Amino acid sequence: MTVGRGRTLLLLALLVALASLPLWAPRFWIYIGTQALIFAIFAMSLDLLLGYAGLASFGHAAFYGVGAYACGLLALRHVDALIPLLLIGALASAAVAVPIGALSLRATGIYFLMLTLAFAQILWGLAVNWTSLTRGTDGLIGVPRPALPGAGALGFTLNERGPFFILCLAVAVLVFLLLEALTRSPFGRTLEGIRENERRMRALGFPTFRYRLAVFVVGGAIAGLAGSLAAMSNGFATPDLLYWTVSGLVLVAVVVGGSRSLVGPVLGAFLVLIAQLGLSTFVDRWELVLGALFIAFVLFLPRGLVGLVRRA
Amino acid sequence: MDLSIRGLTVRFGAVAALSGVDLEVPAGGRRALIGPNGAGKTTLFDVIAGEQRPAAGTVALGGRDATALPPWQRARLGLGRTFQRSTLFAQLTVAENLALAVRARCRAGWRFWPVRDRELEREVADRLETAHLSGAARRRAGSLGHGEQRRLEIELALAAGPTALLLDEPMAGLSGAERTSAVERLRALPREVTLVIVEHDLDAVFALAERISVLDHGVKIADGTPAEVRADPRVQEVYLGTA
Amino acid sequence: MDVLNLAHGSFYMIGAYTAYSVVLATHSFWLALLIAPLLLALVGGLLELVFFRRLYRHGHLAQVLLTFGFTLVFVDLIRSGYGPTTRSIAPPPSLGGAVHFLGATFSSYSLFVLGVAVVVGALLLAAWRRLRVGAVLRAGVADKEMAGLLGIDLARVFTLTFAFGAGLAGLAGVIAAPEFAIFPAMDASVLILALVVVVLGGLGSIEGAIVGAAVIGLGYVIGTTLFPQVALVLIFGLMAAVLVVRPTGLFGRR
Amino acid sequence: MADQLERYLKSKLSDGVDRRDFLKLGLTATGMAAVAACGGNPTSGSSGSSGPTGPEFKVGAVLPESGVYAELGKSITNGMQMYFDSVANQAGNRKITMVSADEQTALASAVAATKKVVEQDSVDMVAGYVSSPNAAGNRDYLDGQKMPTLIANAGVNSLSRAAKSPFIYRTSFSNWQPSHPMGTYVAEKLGKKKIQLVYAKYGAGLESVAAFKETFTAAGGTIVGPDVATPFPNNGDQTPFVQAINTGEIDGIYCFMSGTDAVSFLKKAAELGTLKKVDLVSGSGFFVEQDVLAAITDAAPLGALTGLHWALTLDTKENQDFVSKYSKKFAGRQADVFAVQGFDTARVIVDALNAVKGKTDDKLNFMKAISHVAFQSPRGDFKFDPNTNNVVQTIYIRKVVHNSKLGWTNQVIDHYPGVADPGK
Repeated sequence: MTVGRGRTLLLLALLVALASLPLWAPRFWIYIGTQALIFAIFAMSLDLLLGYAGLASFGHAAFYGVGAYACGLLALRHVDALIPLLLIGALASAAVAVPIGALSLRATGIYFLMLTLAFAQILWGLAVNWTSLTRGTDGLIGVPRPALPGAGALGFTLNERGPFFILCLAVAVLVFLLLEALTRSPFGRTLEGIRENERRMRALGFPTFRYRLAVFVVGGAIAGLAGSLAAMSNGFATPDLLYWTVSGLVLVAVVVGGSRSLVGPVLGAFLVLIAQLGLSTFVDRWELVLGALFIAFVLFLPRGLVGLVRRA
Repeated sequence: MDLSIRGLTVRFGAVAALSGVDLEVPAGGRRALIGPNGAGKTTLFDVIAGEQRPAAGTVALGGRDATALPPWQRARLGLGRTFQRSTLFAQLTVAENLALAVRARCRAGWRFWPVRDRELEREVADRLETAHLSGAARRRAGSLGHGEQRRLEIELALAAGPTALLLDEPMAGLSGAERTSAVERLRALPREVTLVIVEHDLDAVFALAERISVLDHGVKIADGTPAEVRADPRVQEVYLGTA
Repeated sequence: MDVLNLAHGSFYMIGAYTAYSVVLATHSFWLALLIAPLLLALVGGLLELVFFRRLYRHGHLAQVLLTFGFTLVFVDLIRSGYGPTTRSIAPPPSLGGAVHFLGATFSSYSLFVLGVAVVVGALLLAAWRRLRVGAVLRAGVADKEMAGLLGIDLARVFTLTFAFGAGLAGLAGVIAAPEFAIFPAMDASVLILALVVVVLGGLGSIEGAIVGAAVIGLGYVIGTTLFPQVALVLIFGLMAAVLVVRPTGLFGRR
Repeated sequence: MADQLERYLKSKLSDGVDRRDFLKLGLTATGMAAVAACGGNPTSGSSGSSGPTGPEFKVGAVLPESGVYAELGKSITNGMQMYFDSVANQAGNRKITMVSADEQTALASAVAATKKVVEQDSVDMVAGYVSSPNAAGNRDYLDGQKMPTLIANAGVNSLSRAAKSPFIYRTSFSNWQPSHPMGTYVAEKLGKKKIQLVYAKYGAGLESVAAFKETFTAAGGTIVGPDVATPFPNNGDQTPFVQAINTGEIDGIYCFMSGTDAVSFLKKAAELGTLKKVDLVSGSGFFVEQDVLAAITDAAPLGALTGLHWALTLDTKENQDFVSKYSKKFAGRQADVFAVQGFDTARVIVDALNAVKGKTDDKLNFMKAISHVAFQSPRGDFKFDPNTNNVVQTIYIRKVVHNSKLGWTNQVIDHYPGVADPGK
């Protein structure tokens, strides 16, 4: 009970601190904050798979990248409406997740991990080589941000950093609440049951494959939503977004933060992103520092950042 | 629900784990399956439950051919099972373990929103009571003692509301008192539930079973009432050890 | 050993750089071939003793995080030690030329690499099948308690195996050094390829790794000839196809 | 004593002391000068003691410090540092400071680095970008911020064409430039008419071979297919690509590859003896630039002809001066084309700052001053093209030779002056 209340308080404090960011933080930090929020959405979507359904995907960047490309392509074709642009990323990624999931979920453990990696790398190859659609290694650049209906009357647009940050925060909160509900729903409990003991779940009468596929698609869709936001935020979609290092980084974010908690991946995403962008712009030997940080985490905080809170 | 197994053959590489096994259990029947270790009892359960594909033979559940059905569909036809080694949801609470099984019966897994289901909570509470696990409701299943785990194992299978139940050594590792209470629990089941039980504890077998089938080296060597089986010379030879 | 080690590519990279240093200092490729595997075995053994040992219980994700950290550390150390410049070493003089054979041209060094691969593969396979150490490892991975009961000092076996694996990666790095360029990002591409090979072959199976390597190698060459742009993608496609049909790889059990 | 102090000051300045340190030193220097004056031996023209009084001028250097392009980033940084040091890090009465941020490889990192120097460090201008997608991907932001920018490497043609910006000038090259004269040279001067194209398939490779093809076919040459296009970057075996060179039917190859790819390709080609079987090995100069030659040594393609806007051996006073000073300053490191680009980038900044007397608030005026900068660079005549905001420069035809002093290097054998990108 007290843990639950502590968590809610922590979350509210985090939310208030974040929401006020545009009021006091330097512009650059609002940018970093925006990137971190998008990355946090991405990380939460992976935690749904990893933490709740026990699916260690090493190709989650595929859905992030597909979402970014879908949103970018649509925006460059003069679609100027926020909701469709956000949804297209989620829908495109969900559509891609269906066949990938159907094939990958036949395997388990490291084999599943490698299959998802393989499919992500195939999509990466597609992004690099299907130049007529994706413009190859140059990527889609100059992706415009959509107008927000009614915002003009209030005197701001999403092209300003503050409002865009708040948009990302709103989407992140929405995703958080959605996943929070999902994981506590009968569906979420069923997933946990499958994670714990799939054979038993089958014996009880659950079509476990369908459940795993469903959650894989939902996870993919949310990663695609994050991808949509990333395309809008950065103004580009490049093959790098689908590369396996991005899958690795988001996996690291989830583990560093602590999986199976939703809060953990958010904290992990902030830590990893700030460490990566922040360290690389301020410290020369940033890779060394980041690497040492990860090693220290494994050794001293095996349950991630939330492990600290949970123990307290 | 009646079970009708015909000509089941299962091979692991060159070894035949089961060869041409027939098994007929009428609805409401109480059947025990005995035989020495490695006789193929658990393999037979796996085939009936759909975990293992047979090389030949058919499985019919309630008169319906289920040979090609996946495990979860067989479960939905009314087949339940327990496992030789407890396979619980170790990280979940005892109550949540049972809730999963109840939801399986109600097919309530596809609800994406947290809902308070009082009926479900009441049933879970009742079942905890029945299994003498009320005090452990909020503990993780993995942290239970062996006896408690076995009780939960059986209750989990029952909560899914089976009309036919495969019990794989439910008494294994239990103390005398625990055995008695487990037998009581199974005897208290409604008459229409079919029971097939694999068990080494012959007291329990005779207390529960109306008929006994004997497996040895993947072949069914006897089938009949306890008295008939006891009298069967082949059973005495391979099973009771009188060479 | 059931360890997911992303830093294995780093061992390969360090092997190649060691070869570079040794060749620069002594002009002897053969000396490098001796020193680098030993050095890497030492490094691997130390890492196992200090870090991995504590993590077997924590599962693959902790290993991913730990070894991902190591790849970052190693690449930065290499870069600060050698600079980001691309380096290369020449094949030993006796293997510098080309061989004409069946109407095609092969570089002698490539044939040498092939030879080494066959020998190492055969030795490994023999050791795995015939010697006690293979049986011990298989038992250790399958059931740690049982192996412990049999009186096997699993901890020591694991350390030695890890060191041996690292040494082999170092050997691969030395062998690769004259064939490819030496640069600080060389660990990543080889790591992914190695993972693909091992998984395609089936984990915990030396036969699988050998067959997997042959399949991937052939697939890559055929792929490069037919569709040069997407050869790497084809390899992943190949692996995906195999795993979809056989979810535990070609030789995988369970 | 004053001499010693002056030397100390200069060395301190070149190390880039921060302002507080500098003030402290300045004060001490004044005191010392007074003491020296009493001694009756006044030093004259001590540049150290009369530092700039205007506000600091910050240059945001967005260059790769990690990843595959780190080497190029290092050379460019060195070149810039070297020129800034040569003018005691000041121009137009302003002290020049470099603020660096790691471009890395991926666009996302380059964007973050750019925003960091612009917003967090409030730089007065940005210089850098090794990779073309990174330069192109930051173009809209820099243009929108009206941020004076010098591209110090990225060669993507569009930055001199459709995507050019009044705030972005390029001191390096457009991909079109080094390859374009080579087509004419190969077809007309050498009379080689059948050429196969070999390239790493990405922006720079495609744009380079396209420029070659343009002049080559116009001069009557024929491209013999199929092209050998390698993936980029190609970390795998290069054998299949080397063997795809159709040695029987061609007079030669034209190749665009650089860095690690070029190293592994040339090594494999040397082992298999493929390049010995064609009359002409030609390409963009990056294919056999010093970094590549140094890495492959004995596998270097002797006699290969390539076009580039510079050569280590270029026999001009400016270049020889630059090459020897560079090597002295950076512990024996050899100068390369990227260092020259960095050096010239810094010079453009200094000359423009001097021209506006340090007044950079009027950005358009400052950009105008940049556009007027022209000088004798180590690479020869340097000026900007008002149509493209790109450098106009001489392209040298160079031949790979083994030089007793320098080892493997490129000898200039011909040149095309005043090559300007055709953008409008």
